[in-house]
Amino acid sequence: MLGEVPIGAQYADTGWFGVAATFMVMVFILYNIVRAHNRHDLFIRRIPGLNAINDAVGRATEMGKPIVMVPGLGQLDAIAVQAISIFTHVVRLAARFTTPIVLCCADPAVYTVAQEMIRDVYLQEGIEDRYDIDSVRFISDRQFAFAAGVSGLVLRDQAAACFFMGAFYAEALIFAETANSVGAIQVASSTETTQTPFFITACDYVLIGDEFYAASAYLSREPVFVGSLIGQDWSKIAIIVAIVIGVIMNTAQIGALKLNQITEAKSDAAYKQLAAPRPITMDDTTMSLMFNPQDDKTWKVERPQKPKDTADKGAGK
Amino acid sequence: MNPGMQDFLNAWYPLIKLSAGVFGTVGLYSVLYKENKFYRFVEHLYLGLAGGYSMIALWTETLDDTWYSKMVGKAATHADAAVPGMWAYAILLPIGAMGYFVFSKKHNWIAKIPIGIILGLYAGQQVQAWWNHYGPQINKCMQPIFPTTLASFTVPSKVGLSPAQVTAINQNIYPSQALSNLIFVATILCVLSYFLFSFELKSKFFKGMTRTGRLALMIGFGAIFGSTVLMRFTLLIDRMYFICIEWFKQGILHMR
Amino acid sequence: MAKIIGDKLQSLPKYWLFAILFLVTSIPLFHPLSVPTPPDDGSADLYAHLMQVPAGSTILLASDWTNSTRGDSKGQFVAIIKILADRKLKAAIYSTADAQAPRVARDTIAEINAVRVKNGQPPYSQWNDWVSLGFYPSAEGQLSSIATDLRKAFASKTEQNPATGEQQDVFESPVLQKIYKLSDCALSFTITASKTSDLTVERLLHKTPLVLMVTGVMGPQTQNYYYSGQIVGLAIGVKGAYDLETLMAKGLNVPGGIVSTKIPASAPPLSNQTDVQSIGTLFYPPLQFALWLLIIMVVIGNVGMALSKMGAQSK
Amino acid sequence: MEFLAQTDPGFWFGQPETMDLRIKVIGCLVFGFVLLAVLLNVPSRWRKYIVGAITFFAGLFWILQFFWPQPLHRSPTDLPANPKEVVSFWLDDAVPVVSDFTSILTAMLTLLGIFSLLRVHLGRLFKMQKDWAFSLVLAIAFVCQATFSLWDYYDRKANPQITAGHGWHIQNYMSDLLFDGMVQQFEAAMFSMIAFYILSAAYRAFRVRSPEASVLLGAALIVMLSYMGVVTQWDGFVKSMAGSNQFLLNFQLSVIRSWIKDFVQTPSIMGIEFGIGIGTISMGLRLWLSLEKTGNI
Repeated sequence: MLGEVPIGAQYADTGWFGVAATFMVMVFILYNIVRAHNRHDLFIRRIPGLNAINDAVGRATEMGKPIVMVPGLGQLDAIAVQAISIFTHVVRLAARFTTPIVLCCADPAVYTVAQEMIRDVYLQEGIEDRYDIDSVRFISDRQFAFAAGVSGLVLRDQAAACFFMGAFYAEALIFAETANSVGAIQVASSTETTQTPFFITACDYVLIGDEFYAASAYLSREPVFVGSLIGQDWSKIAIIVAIVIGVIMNTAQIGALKLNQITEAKSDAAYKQLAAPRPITMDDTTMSLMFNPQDDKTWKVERPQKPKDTADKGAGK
Repeated sequence: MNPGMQDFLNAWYPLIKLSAGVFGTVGLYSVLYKENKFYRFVEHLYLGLAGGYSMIALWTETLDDTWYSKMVGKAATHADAAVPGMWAYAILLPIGAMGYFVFSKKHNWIAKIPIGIILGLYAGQQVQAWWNHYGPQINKCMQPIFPTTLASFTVPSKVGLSPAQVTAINQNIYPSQALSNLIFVATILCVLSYFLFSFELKSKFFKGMTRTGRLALMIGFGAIFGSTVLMRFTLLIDRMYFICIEWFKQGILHMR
Repeated sequence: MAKIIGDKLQSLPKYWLFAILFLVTSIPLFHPLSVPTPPDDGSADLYAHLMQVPAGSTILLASDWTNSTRGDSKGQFVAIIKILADRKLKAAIYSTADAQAPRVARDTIAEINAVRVKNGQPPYSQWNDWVSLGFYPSAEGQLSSIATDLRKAFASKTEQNPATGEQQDVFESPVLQKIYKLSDCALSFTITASKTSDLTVERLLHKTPLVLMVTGVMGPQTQNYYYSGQIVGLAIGVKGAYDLETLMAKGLNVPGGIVSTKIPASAPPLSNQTDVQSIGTLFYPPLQFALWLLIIMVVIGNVGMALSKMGAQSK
Repeated sequence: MEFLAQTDPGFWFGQPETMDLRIKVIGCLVFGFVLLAVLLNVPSRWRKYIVGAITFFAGLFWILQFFWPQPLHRSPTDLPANPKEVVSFWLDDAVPVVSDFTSILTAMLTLLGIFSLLRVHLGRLFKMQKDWAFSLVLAIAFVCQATFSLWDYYDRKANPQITAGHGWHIQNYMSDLLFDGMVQQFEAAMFSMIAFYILSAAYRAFRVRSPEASVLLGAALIVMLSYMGVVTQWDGFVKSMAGSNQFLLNFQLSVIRSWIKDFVQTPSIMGIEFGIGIGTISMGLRLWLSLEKTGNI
């Protein structure tokens, strides 16, 4: 029992561990973003996928055929904004040689943000007049109407380079196969783990998993992207260290070459004596008790009660 | 609806409905051969019907119940007491209207306010959801890598043993299980090291780790490709079932 | 010579391939045959948990699929509704993935009821056995709301009570009258063709046992949840539907039933065996032929490449 | 403190169909549009801070709800015991209202996307550009679907026996035909076309070119074989040969498949997922604090 009214449901027993881990990741990321603002020499290794992006834009420019970009199918979220920020790099290259670009969106909010970000690129390059508002298009928010629309467009305009970046689902192969049939170079990346093998088989180059986030950090050298990428690296190292420590502790507690016995076990957030010693299981190890907080049903919290007449009009009518 | 028309529809409507579906399916499949007018017709028919439905579904499936009826409340009926209306929901109409300024050259910045609310709510959700998704999985990666008994290399068969013997076998970790756990831990550590970007992995050991990480990724992706291909064909079989059985056999030939 | 054969093998016209695929996936539909395959652990665990739920309790069911993934998801949805009807369990059905999903769920249950009434069984009726709670475009927001206060998450939802003909609050229906918060529901099912499976685990974990039924493409990713114990049951694509139909017919770890080494629990087959076979059993045989076609084509492609390379080197 | 919690029966509620509620609703609308007008004329250098503040407070709600101590074992009739619990009660009660706000705003913005679809196609129609006929088809389909499904919705609300399938009229038939008969089937057709692309991609691209490609090919074949009927014949043959020799029994296809799934496939996908999860948190933080230069103004 924790004495007077406990500090909070999610902090009861070992619940604080998850909250602390989340807070640690937040601190790693925000601290590194601040650090990246002050120091501009933070190192990020160049991922091979980026050479493929520049080659693809170069090829489209030679052939004078359009570049088709699809920022994925998800709603306006972290992935869509990240995909569009990679596309701003592509558009900056293409805008210099007036290569036609088409950016197809499947979500209205993504369409609005894409409209803004692509217009910013033309602004920064000082060629506001060459910006065509219909180069950023909303096709449909239905997954397969969108697939039909985009593959029809790739076929009709005979696109030379296609970039499929972001959250893709089953329709990803329709784009990749259609782009293949017109002989376009394809650089793709899906944050959906299950779509990546299809991209690997059908596209020329694929950024796997986190390389998608690393791409925009490397391309733009933006303090925010560089800082958050380093913060993410620290968090991954923290996970690696946690797993190594966890493996060592669990191996020791379970017993190397002999099975340890335990005499007391934890239930309802308190250690209780066992009737007879029994072999330890994975759920009894300190690490898993840390990860899985227990709720003590017997905690009674005395709180003033609502006056009777308004009681039923409250939450649970 | 006059009875003549009603009988006609009762008899023929199911077949008309199936035929409309088959017409569109064949039209869309025609793009497999090459992009053609028939495909483009069905494509635009589909975009229009889908857009029309999405627009109406927003009102019928969401705004009518979650916004309008909560705002105005519901009068008492003999079955239910009156439900008071929450007038503060009305503020959402002007905020939603701000989104439509995206088309105006001068004021398109204001469209960022409703998007800002949605983005902010989404961002807060991500911080909250991370631990429930990944915490238990990180914990599961902490597998014991030493055997607790050297009685036999692999797990002995439990056929025809007393329950006490079976539980004893289940509690112990045999060398083959310990080896598998070691492979599990090695794979997760190699794959995580492949995704480290903020320092150059010069030493041979790290280079070896990232190369094994990439090989493990390929096994993972191969398994994903295999199980996903299996399911892709199911969707095609479902279309064949729709055309061959539901439309042709049951619709036209009336065979059950 | 080898090069000519190699190049020819690698350049079979695409349209022949498509024609063969059409035939391979349609002809076996006309005369079904059975293909015995052991059920996955996740499907057996799902069946065991669902058969142990006390009769009369309520299941929260997220139906996040439409007819575009009918092949994968409808077989799963039909299997679950048949088990719920057979065991007299109640279901509260909602959707956060697609505006069309509530309507598709209604029509599918109507189809099942038509067959049940023809076989003299009571229909799985709206209001008394299940209620439809509509669609919510923001999945994250609605799932968080369900986790904190289920009653408020579905406030102001009404449905037509067949007895009185009046539109009444859904929390007065036999399905939801005893339900005040998520942990009152015996299980939470999510049948989905999108990412709502991840969003459900992130928000409803520890509130009630979770079961996910996903399409094939989401199977491997969702496997991690089952492996880490975050969900108690997992059905993947039409193999999941096929496993459930086999278990509904034969039972799990019971005499004459399916034996599973990894899942210790036992569960009887359904009490009423009429109309148990459905989409899973029907689609599984043509799937075998399609997979053989794919494997043969991969082998031809590689043999062609090897021959071309040999031919080129010998020149 | 009751702003979002909506549980205080007095201030935030109005009795249905009474003048009092209508005045409050209209008052709120007027206030909203006045706010809109004021915001339109706000000096441009404030804009960035207004949008940043709005995004920050929207995100702050869920982050506060995660970190602020939640009430332990709260029953519906409890009142907060101390100031800390006043905040935590308010946070819990406001969750359904905030999630409604997200649903409603997302719905309102989806209309915006549909307008841009119409703008592109109606523009092509009126300027008689190439393929204007197809845009006409799109427009007609859009109008038919919209009118019939709205008409059908209110028809079903008025007399519920329609849902059971009796007494259908023209609008019910048309709505059913256009929605269930066409939109659903067209979508299924598009989704199923992927099987053809997979077959041609596997035939064309699935080559043993590099060690990685052969590893991917090997794992995929093992998985596919384990789902097919061949697994029962292969396992039957191995069982008959191995008898009770545990080591040989490991060569059953289903055993190999489940070993790869549990000890290589799962950790490799977990490795990618951990990376993506942390990436999503980092992007969430950047959006919340408007650090995304390209995202905002």
